[in-house]
Amino acid sequence: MLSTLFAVADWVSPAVDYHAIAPEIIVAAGICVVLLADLFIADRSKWLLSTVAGFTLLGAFIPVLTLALSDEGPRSLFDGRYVIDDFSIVMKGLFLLSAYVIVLLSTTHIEEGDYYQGEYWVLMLSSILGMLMMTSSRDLVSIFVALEFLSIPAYMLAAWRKRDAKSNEAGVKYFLLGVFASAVMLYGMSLLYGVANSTLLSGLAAEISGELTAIRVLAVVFVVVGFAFKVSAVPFHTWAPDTYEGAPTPVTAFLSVASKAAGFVALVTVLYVAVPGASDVWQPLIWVLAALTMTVGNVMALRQTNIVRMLAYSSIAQGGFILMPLAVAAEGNSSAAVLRSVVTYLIVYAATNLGMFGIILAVSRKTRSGEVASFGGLFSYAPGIGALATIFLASLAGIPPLGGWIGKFSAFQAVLEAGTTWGYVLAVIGAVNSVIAFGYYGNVMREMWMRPVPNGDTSPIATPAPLKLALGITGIATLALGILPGVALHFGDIAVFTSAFGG
Amino acid sequence: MDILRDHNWVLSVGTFLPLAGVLVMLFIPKAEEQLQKAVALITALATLGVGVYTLTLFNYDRAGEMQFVAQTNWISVIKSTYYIGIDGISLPLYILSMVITVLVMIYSWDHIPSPGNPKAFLILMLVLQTGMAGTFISQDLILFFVFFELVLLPMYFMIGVWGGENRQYASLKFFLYTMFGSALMLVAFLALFFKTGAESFAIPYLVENGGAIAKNTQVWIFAGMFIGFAVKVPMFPFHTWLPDAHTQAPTQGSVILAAVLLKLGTYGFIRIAIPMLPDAAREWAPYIGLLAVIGIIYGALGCLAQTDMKRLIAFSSVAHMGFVMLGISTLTSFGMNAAVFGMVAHGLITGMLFFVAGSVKDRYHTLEIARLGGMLKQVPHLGWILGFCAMASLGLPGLAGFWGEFPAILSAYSPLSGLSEVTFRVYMVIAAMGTVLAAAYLLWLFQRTAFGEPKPEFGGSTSDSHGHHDHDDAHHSDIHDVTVYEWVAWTPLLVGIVLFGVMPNLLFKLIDPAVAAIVTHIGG
Amino acid sequence: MFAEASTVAHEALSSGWFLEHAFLIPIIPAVAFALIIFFGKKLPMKGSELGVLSMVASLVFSVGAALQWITRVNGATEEQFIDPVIRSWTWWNSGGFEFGIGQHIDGLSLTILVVVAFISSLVQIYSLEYLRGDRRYTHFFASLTLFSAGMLNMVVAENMIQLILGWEIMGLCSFMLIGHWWEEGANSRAALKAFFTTRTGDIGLLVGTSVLFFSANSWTQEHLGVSGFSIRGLSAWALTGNPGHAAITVGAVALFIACIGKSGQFPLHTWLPDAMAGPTPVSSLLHSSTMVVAGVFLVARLYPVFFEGMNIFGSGVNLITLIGGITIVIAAALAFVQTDIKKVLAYSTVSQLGYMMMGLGAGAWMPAVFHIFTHAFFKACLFLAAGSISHSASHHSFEMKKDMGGLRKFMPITFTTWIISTLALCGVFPFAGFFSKDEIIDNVGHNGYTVFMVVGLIGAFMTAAYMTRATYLTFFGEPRGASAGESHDDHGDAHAAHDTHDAHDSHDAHASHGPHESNLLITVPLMILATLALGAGLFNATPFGESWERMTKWVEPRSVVVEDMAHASVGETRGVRTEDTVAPELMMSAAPAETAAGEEAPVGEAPHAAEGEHGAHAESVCGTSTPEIGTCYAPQLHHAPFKWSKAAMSVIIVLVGMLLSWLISVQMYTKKSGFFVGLTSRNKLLALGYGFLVNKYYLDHLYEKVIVHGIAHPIAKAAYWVNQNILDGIVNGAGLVTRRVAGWVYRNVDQRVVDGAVNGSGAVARGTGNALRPVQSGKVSQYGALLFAAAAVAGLVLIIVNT
Amino acid sequence: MLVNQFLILAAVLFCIGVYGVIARRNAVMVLMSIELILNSVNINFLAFALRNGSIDGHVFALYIIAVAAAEVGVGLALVLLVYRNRKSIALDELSEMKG
Repeated sequence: MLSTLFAVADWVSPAVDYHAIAPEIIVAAGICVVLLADLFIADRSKWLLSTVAGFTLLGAFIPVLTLALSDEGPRSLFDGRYVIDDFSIVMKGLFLLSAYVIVLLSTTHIEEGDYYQGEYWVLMLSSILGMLMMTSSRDLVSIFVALEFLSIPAYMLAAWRKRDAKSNEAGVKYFLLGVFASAVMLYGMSLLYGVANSTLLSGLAAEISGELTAIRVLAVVFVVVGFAFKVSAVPFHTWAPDTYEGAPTPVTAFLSVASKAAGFVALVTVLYVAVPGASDVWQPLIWVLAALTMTVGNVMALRQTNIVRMLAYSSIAQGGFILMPLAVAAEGNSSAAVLRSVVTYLIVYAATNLGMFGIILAVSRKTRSGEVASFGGLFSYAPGIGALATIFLASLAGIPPLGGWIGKFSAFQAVLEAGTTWGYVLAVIGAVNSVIAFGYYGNVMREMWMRPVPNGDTSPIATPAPLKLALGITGIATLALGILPGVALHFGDIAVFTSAFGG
Repeated sequence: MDILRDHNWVLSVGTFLPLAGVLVMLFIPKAEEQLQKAVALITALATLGVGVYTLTLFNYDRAGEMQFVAQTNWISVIKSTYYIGIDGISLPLYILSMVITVLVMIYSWDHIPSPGNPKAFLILMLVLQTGMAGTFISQDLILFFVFFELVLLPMYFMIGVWGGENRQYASLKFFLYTMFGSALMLVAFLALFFKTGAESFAIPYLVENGGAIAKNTQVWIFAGMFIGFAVKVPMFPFHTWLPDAHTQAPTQGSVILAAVLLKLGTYGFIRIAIPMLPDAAREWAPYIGLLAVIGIIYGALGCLAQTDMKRLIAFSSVAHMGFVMLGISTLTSFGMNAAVFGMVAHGLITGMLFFVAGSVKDRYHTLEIARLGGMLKQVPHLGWILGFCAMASLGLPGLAGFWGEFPAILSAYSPLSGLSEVTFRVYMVIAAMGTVLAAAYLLWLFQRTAFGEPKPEFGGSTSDSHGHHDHDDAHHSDIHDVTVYEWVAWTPLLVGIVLFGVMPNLLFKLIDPAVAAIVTHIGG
Repeated sequence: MFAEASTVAHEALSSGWFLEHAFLIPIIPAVAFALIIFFGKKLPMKGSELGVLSMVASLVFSVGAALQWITRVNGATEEQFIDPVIRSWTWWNSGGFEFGIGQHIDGLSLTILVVVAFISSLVQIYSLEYLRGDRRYTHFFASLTLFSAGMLNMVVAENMIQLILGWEIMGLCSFMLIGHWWEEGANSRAALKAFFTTRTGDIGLLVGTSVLFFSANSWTQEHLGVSGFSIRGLSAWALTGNPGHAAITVGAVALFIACIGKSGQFPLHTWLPDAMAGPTPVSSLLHSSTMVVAGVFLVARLYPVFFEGMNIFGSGVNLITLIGGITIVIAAALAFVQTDIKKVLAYSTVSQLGYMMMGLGAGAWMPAVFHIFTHAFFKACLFLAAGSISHSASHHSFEMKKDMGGLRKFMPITFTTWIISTLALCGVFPFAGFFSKDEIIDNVGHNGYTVFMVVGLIGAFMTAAYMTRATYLTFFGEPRGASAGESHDDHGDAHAAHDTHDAHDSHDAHASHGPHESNLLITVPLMILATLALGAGLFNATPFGESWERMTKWVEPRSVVVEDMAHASVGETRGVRTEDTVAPELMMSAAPAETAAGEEAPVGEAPHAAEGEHGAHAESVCGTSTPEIGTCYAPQLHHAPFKWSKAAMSVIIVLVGMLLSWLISVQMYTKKSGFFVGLTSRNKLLALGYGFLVNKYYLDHLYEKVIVHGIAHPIAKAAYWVNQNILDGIVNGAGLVTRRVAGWVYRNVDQRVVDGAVNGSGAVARGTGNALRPVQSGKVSQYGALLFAAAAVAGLVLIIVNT
Repeated sequence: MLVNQFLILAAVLFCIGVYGVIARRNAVMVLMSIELILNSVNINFLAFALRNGSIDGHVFALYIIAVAAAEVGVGLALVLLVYRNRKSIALDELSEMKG
């Protein structure tokens, strides 16, 4: 006990590479600016805040670029607890850009809603900050903190529409289950720490391997469960549909893309860096999760009439596809391909799904309804949006030459590269699911192309500029990633951990 | 410079030119319908022009080798390249797809199906053209897959938006079927890729090294490809999407579907599945043959049971593709030649039949065989064209259909050594019976629709037509003989049917060396 | 040694331009067809002139070729094999197989060529008048021309593919021509039936061709350098003795099935009478003299294949003779009960085709071919005469009982020609039919097919009888119905069809002045044909000694066959003509042949010795290596020596048949009406005569009732019933059943099972969705429970698994 | 030392907490149960830190306590929100969205 006190006594602050954490710093600064500005500027000019938020994110993107271009190799801070390597850089870029698109999606929505804007942007940015930290965390503690940092604002965002019962419900469910899940995860972490006597992931990797005692198994399972909740893998998905439906649409977009991605980042980090040795535990677990997630997500989505809820299930199913390769991550030399496919899929999925939410926002501005039926005859009076929507849906369904297919392709490729029987079985399950998926995506297309306009109102849709911009970005990205899949795959390829068994 | 790599730009241009047209059309307002049509038609013609130029450049003495080969990086991460080339098998189909598109465009000039919107319709058609052409020239599995899938959405919308009463069901069914097939196909492709050492997706490479895979593995991989292609062909029992799709699709859709899309499947068998997995092919051949002959008889029976003209023609496709698959299943170059010829012939003939069906629908507003009749009296040219196509389709010697059908039967007598001769000879006899059934349903169709007196409801020359006179006028107005656009659109097909019937060597000269090159990999 | 012998025997065979360019013969009408289709309507005579001209042209070509062939034959030595004039070009090749197209011209093909071109020309000329004003005049001539093109192409065909080509085109044209008046459901149905029935037979053609091709190809390529499709190759291969007996038998049987269909042999003959729905010229061309002999031609063409495959000299019965025999009798019996004159002729055609088949089956090759030749003339003549009657006398009705009778006064030319042709058909001495039919019967018996000789005689008897009946009904007695100028409202389909489509002016013209002779366009062809019906027999008049047997000399392929002296005697008794002439070389080559025979002759093939040796010799020389030019392309045939006794017997039988039939007919048809006349006009005046008439009538009545109705009719009627209800029922039923089955399969298998499975899977997916609904209850606590339960279960399972 | 007893205590607390989360219908009680779990985790960390003789456990525990405070803050805010809108904090009634 005394020794620890002495240890405290001669404590010197570690050298900090500010370039490395510049993105986080910029976002943090942005948070403060928005927070303060919100106090002083008048209500009619609150729109400035969204601009500030947007520029904050773009600003944070600059150091990401410089980091990417600097040939200094991976930068490790706080004796390896916080690492900026290629993986984290790529993911940071992804988070910042998708966050920027989400800001574009939110702007008009938030301005027109009668809620406080300042807080919205603050919470949004905080959550982003958490994600940025998540990409670099290589220590149980920092992972935990980052996770909570990105979650707690999200809880509040989900309940954003204070007077809307649905929104409350969404928030409460998300919160309670989220906290419960992270509690379970923490218990697992405590066990990990107990057996490995370290919170440093690389330190764990050294210990957690070889023969597996019950306690280690339990620890790994609980940790994985915690992240499985974040990525809403079946059977830990139950919160997702309700929350997505209840939360404001931009927030849903945020949750379904950014926060899910963050969950995967954490999961991948832990699996690759911390517990590669326990693959006998987590590979079967993830195999089951992936199969369940794809299947349940699809069949549930088939019978949804609310498009947001349908997309919720669809994003669950997509999560299953992202999980799929992880089920064979430790087989042979497939780990690199698996990591690549996860990152690739996340990139493609972010572009496509955000685009689809943009469509929903645009359409609901006119129809004021979240029902699939409200898309009836869309193509006849808004061909532009109809065509874009078709592109996004087709991409989600994984039809070449649209972005989605390369995601699915690389997932299949990674699974098959392992060459195990279970891998093939999972691939076939995935193939069948990709067909089922078209059932509901095609249903929306059918509404848009082949069904009459519900109430005969064929007035064109007025799309505000930010929304147009968002749709433009996502649409082009979706097409480009599909026709030149090399791009996404390239980022997937370079995004590797340092000092992990995949790297 | 290497003759095989000279002018290797023509293929890329011929494939992607339609997309340029699409871009132009995107900026033309929806209202300018004539302009839209003009641009689309010009694009199609230009594409065909490139195709014809390709024909002139093609070196027919080396039809067995890939020509105009172009290879550049595409997805280097997964070792897939943009690798295209064309040989004696691809060339006819490649050109066929271009011709059909042009003809369909011409036909569309005054036959835009409801609910109109030629802009979207023609754009989809051009995209479709790119997909079809691309599939036939890709020399890289991933590229092939992308083009193979590219045709799905346009066709889905073509059926679903411009189709008949039951179009939504039909289109979704078509889509899910094909997607199911191609999903498993993709898995099979990847498995093949890894089993050959994850070196390359290039088809020639895989053809070289696929044979080394252990037999059991091959059989499984083949299974995946089989489903993918068999759905597209379609083979029994994966055929049920076809009648619905054909029946509901607009005329143009049916024509393209029958003329080209069905060929993607058989082409896949010849180009990919069989040469890459020879052992598996030998294992599967008897079963493929079995399904093929079942398809022949079954399709014919299906036809006999139909009351709807278009649906009947659709089922006849099942039977005809059965002959093609029978030829393929023999794994002999003789059989495969027959198969490829059959593909082209079926494309011309059945495409033409669908054109006729569409025009009948325009005039009589029904395809109920029972309600039609006496077409030879009311619309003699149309009637005779129908008769001509029926004759061609039932395999009358001297017309294109025969050279796909008879050699296929012939080839079944002596399959590749190692395959059970008895089995295949039984197939041969069954297939021969199929030809009789073909005669049965086609002539039955012809007799019921073209012979006899026109029905009173369509102003037939019977007295009781006064009963519903207004009804008559409603129909009278539309019932006219073949129009100029139709003549222009049809003549090439009719000429082709006769030409290839009289001079089959025009095609066989092309196909033979290419097929021979493939068969060498099966040890045939 | 044999080789040198034969080379010695060869001079260079003369050839000529027509022979070399015989392949043009089918091309001419084919081109004409295209021209008619595209420009016919614009031409002064609506395209018919093109048709006629093209046919005449091909006739000229054929005759020219024939003449040059004759010179070729005359230029050759007695026993030299006359090499056919074969030319072949590659048409297409695939998978290493080459498919040629070309010509194979020899006596047989030239015979048929001349006949076809000749008959076609006449029929087309005849049609100019007969179909004047028809609304599809042009189409008619187009189809007619294309048909001839198909037939000619089949005849000149160098290989099976080309032959099939012609064969199928004929089928198509028969469809179009029979269904020419397709406004009538009955006609188009008949057309369909004809096409299906023949097409069903064609399965055999496809299968047979394939079998033979793959069995023969390697051998023919090696020894003759031709593909396994080429007729020459197949013939040579068949005689080698190498072919596995199974292959060649299967091939022969399969091909013969096709012939059954095409040549209307039992049991596929039912389409032929129905096909009479077509215009009369069509019947006369397709269904008497050309198309239906296609089957017979095929057998004759590939004779070696059938010879070996059916083991013709090896037994007393084989499939061909059997079918042929049955057909003769059945068809003849059916002809008895027809009232439609064309149907009588149709059935008679069937039965005559039976003769040809039987002849070929029994090895009487030459007589059979000769019968094709003669039969074409008189049968065409008969049909055209019938047409002339309906055209000018009976107002387009073919009902003998209702609308004819006593026409001999009105149309002398038609009558005369009819009588001549009838006598020819019955085979009365000087007429053409005698020389061919009698030869067939004679040789059939001679080759050991005794039973079938008897069948042939019975057939001859019946033929005579029904022809007499028909003649009587048509030309004798009093005019009835239409011929009597009655106004007639109900007629057969044919009539209705005519009414709607023939030129009405001409039609009414006849109506005004009753029956009369037809005009020249019709009578001239009749007279020409009648002349030939009278004289054609002289081309091969066996009875008058060898010098008269021109056909035999010109047409029959001579296979130089090795005979030994020991066998010569046998040959003597069996009347082998060739032996004395061939003797010199034979002596040289006898020994090796014998040894060879010892080794190679399969024993099982030859039931009785002499034939066995024949077979053995054929094999011993051929097949072992490349066959010498001029040998081994035809089996060795031999001829029955002509015996007046036999001939007389058959002629007597025929005459008896005629006489009986005549009496019966008189009693049945005329006296009855005479009685009625007497009853009405002179009832009170001649009581005695009246009573006598009455008694007479009773006698007649008795006679008719007992004999005719008691014996003849029941049998014939029964046969007819069986025919209509069973055979025809099967043929028609087949179609119906297929459609039923099709319907069932479609409804139950396709829509329920296969499609059901597909749609079902969709339902399953949705169902699962519903089943999972409770999971998504919306209750936080349950979500929590699920979350933790899942985690715990996972933990436990993995612990158990891993530790 | 008493490490194992601590661990057992923590496990017991964990189970009680889980039971509370699942069984309780009152939002506040559920919050409390979650706190219970978090505290069991803290005990774990401390116990292990004791056994391993390293400081990380304590640090982690401190973080957890801090974060837990924040969570409770947010949680109570949300519960208040719900209460304001529906005058009840029974979680079972909070099932408007389902299926």
